[in-house]
Amino acid sequence: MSADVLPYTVKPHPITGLYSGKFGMWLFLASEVMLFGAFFSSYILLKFSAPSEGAAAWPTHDERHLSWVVAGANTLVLIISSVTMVMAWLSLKGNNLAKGRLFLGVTAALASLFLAFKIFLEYIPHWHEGYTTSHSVFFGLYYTMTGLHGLHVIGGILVMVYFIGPGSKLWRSDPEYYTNRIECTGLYWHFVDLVWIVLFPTLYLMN
Amino acid sequence: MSLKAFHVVFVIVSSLLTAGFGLWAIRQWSVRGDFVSGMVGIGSFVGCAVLLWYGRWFLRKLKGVSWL
Amino acid sequence: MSVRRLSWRTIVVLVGSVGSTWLSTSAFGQGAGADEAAVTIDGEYGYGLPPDVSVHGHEIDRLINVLHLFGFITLVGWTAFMGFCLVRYRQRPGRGATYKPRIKPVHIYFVVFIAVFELILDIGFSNPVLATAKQKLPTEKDRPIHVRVMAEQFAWNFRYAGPDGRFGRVGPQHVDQVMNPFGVDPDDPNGEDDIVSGELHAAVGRPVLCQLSSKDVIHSFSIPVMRVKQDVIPGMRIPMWFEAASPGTYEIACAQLCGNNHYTMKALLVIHDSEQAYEEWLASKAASELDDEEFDEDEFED
Amino acid sequence: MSNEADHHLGFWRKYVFSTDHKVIGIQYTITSLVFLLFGFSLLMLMRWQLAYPGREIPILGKFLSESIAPGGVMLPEFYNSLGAMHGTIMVFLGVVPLGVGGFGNYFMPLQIGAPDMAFPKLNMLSYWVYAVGGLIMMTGFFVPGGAANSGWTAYPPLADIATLGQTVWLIGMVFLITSSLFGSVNFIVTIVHLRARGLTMFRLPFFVWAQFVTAFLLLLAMPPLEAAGILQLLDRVAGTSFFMPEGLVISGVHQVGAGGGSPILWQHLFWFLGHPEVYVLLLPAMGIVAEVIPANTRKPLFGYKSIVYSVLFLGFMSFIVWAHHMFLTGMGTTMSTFFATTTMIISLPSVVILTALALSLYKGAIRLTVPMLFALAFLPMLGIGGLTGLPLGLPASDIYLHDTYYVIGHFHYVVAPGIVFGLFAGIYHWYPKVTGRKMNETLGRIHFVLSFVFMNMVFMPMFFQGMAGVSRRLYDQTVYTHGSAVQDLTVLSSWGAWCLGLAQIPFILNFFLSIWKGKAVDANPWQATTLEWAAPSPPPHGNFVTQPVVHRGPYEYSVPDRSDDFFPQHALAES
Repeated sequence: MSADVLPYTVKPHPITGLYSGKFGMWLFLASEVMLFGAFFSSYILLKFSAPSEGAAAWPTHDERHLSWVVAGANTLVLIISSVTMVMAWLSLKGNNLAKGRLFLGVTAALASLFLAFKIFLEYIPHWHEGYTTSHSVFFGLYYTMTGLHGLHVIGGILVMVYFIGPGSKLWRSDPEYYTNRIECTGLYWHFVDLVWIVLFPTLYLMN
Repeated sequence: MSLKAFHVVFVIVSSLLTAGFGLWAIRQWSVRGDFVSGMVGIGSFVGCAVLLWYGRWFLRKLKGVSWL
Repeated sequence: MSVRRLSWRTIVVLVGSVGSTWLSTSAFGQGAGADEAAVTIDGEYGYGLPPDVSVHGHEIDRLINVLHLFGFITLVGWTAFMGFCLVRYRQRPGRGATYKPRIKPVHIYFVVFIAVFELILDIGFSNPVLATAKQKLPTEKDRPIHVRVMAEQFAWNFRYAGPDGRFGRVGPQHVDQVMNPFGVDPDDPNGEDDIVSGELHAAVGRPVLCQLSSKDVIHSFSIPVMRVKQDVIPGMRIPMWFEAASPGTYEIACAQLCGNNHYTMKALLVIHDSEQAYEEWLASKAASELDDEEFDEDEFED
Repeated sequence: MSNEADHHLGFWRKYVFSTDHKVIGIQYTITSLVFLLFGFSLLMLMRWQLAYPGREIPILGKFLSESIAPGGVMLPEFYNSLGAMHGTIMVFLGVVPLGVGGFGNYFMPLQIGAPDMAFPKLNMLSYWVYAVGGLIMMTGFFVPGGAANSGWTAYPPLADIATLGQTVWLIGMVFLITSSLFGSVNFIVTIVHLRARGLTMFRLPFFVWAQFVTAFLLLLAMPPLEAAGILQLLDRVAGTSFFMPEGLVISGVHQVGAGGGSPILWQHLFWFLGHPEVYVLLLPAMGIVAEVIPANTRKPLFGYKSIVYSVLFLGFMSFIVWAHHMFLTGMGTTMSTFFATTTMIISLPSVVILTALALSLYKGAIRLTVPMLFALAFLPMLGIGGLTGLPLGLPASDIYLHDTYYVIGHFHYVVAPGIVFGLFAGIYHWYPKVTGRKMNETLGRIHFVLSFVFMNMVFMPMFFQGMAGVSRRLYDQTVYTHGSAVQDLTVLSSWGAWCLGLAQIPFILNFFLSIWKGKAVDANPWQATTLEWAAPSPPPHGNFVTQPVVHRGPYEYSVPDRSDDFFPQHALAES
């Protein structure tokens, strides 16, 4: 059964007011909330069960040697990328594919910039300074949580590149369907950015 | 909830973050007195203002789009 | 109608199966049997609960018995109702089902009854027992026997404070599997007279207060005859207590999968009939440890 | 309608990488049945060691490699692998994929009158991720050190320091979790969006409700396990110490790693999934039983609405009972009491559902067909499982019974004679819909009677063993005096298990032979009312010849003043 025969792939369902893709994306994001929620809960539990002194003690803000300036810049990059993501969707809604693809491209570029900052200005220098995954529980969690977030960013980039390239063929046959897909991508991307907005103060700022 | 609604939530959370980050950086500056902290703090407050202004613009522009 | 005849036979089998399961128990004799143990374990062991030699264990036994009585009655009532329906309301020609029979709200009473019953059990029975078992640790007034228990793959180690009544400091860096399983700090004077044993000794009339810790993985300290069990978690020190009511030699088991030889992780619990006998054992143990040390020094001199 | 398009699909697209929910459902069913059989074989092997410790395994012993069973006698590490893999395979590769992936995929869209799942490609992906995850898990048997051997609960630090098989297990788990995530999103959207016209939520068959709640449980409970799995994987491969505290001395070697982790954290994350997982196993089977019973008593299900509200309440409550698996981890009495109370509360909706199912028999016209026999057996068996959960849910009696054979008996009564019987009922009930032929009645009855007797013979002795104080997961219980006193029960249980294995032969024969030899039947052989019987057997691509419109509730049997004793949901009222 191909998707075009199924109802509500494009048009919203009268009760939920959502088309199936958007509904599915929200459910997926709910499970993502649980996934990241589990990591944050682990962070809290491990932090409060850590001994107050000794090698296993939780590092204070100064002992972490994380660059909050770079991370702050990265936060700015992600906030801007969310804005461009919405602009891409708006352009498509205004029936302008070229502009939509351009904004999608900008979003993907910003996401890549985020990753580049993360890898070259944070991960690699840190690792060489000896703050590896086995350094402490804090750094283990730091790499795990930011790494998982990074994987989500990579996933987002791949999806965007797909919709700029081969995925955009859908526009010719069904522009509304294509716009809907971009909206779903936008929902995902906003979620990824929100995760970072929570991660940033937790890992970089709070003591 | 459409992308419009989620974007509004996002802008609100972002402006809260920038405001909080600004306060944090200013406090850091008051303790250490370093130039970077102070500048980042001011920049962050400016960012917060920009976000709020942008949010208002966004709401006006998307009056016709559904929240669902 | 072959369907009907077969169904009748099925009912008979249904009812009979529980009985036949029970009957077949006697068809198979004793299994491989226990290996000849060097120590005789006291008490009669069989299909029911093992002997209870503790002061507080009967409370747990009573709770278990009440629950099983309740469960048994419920199950019998339930099965009887089902059996009645299966026989009485089988499909027969000329008689159909009643579309929506008016049933008195017995199921509501049933659910309410269960709720109340469970609440009584939880608050009235379980909580006081739990509080005694886990929270009301014996105080110095009760003159408890203090024991440090260290679990490791696949052995239990017990440590008594010795004549000075103080335990020495421990640290993982001091651990020597044979000579110093606890990792007692050799520089700490409190630890010099600590007595380390592979068996847990105690006396009737004195509560035993154990502090459980583990060297490696999670174990579970279980003494079935005392009705106590407590997980031993690395990185934590968890207190657990019991008081023996009668003397004898019993078994301590590990109840949490802790590796390949989990099943061999057994220790003996020896309950002396008097405090004096216990003190004697303690003294002899202390003397033998001293002997060991002297023997070692002799070796060094050679 | 799309039959022509159907013909254009090649073999691969039609049978292997199909996006048709029915083909995917069959793929899930076959795969999970194979895994169930395999997991059961592992158990039969284990039972030999338990019954006759230290004796050579007959026949098979000669074929096992020297590294796991020298001289045909299995080593403890092999025994532990078998235990861990039996649990994992049965739960994650057998019962859940059968109940949700198999039955849910095939019959949920049919019962709501949908042409397919909402996301057909995602559905296909879900199956293939599951299959790959299963294969990865199987490769564990071939890595050095054997498959995972730290129990299916994989408690660290033991699992952190276990052999390579544990890493393979974790990677497999991540795949399985991802698969169930895709599936659950698909199920929820399908149930909410693709219902036929007139099919309101309170006209849904209970099976669909059960799948709906199950999907929510999978969606929200699986991610914490995924997080836990990732953390444990990193502990094993990246040198972190999330679950390892400071100062461990493993095999006499002082670990000088960072430490600072908490072994309890794993248990919280694991059981946060673990308890909802019980309902993920149970609800599809309960849904099947709720379909089979009205169809064979010829009267409406008793208290449909109260059952539906109960299942919703059950789903919600299952998220706040997890720590009753952890009463002995040294948690405070306040915490214990809280979780004991929630555990008592969660037993109530189950009581409501079971009571309603039993009361459905009252004043019916009961047909003892094979699916009905299995459904009937489900009720008391689940009852035993539930009642024996009570002593385990109260922290005081749990002190004694925790981690004994009593626990094994308890949850196996829920899963094996309970849930598996429910699933068997589903197979016999819906087989005519999938193949257009009925399964053989006589073979089915033989299968039922033997399974029923031997199931009880396997699991009933475990309660007595547990009461005698025998710990679970013991390679040889005769080392303990209280263990050797009840060794004959172990022998009895083992013989029960082997006979239970033999008792599945009639089923396997029946399953395959009936595809060709079974009695050909029309679209509605049981004269049932729900929508799947409105479609032809087997349903074509796109399911329904004409889109059904629903006029009434799901269980309208023996409606007064009608000639037929059933009134299908889609049938127009007689004027």
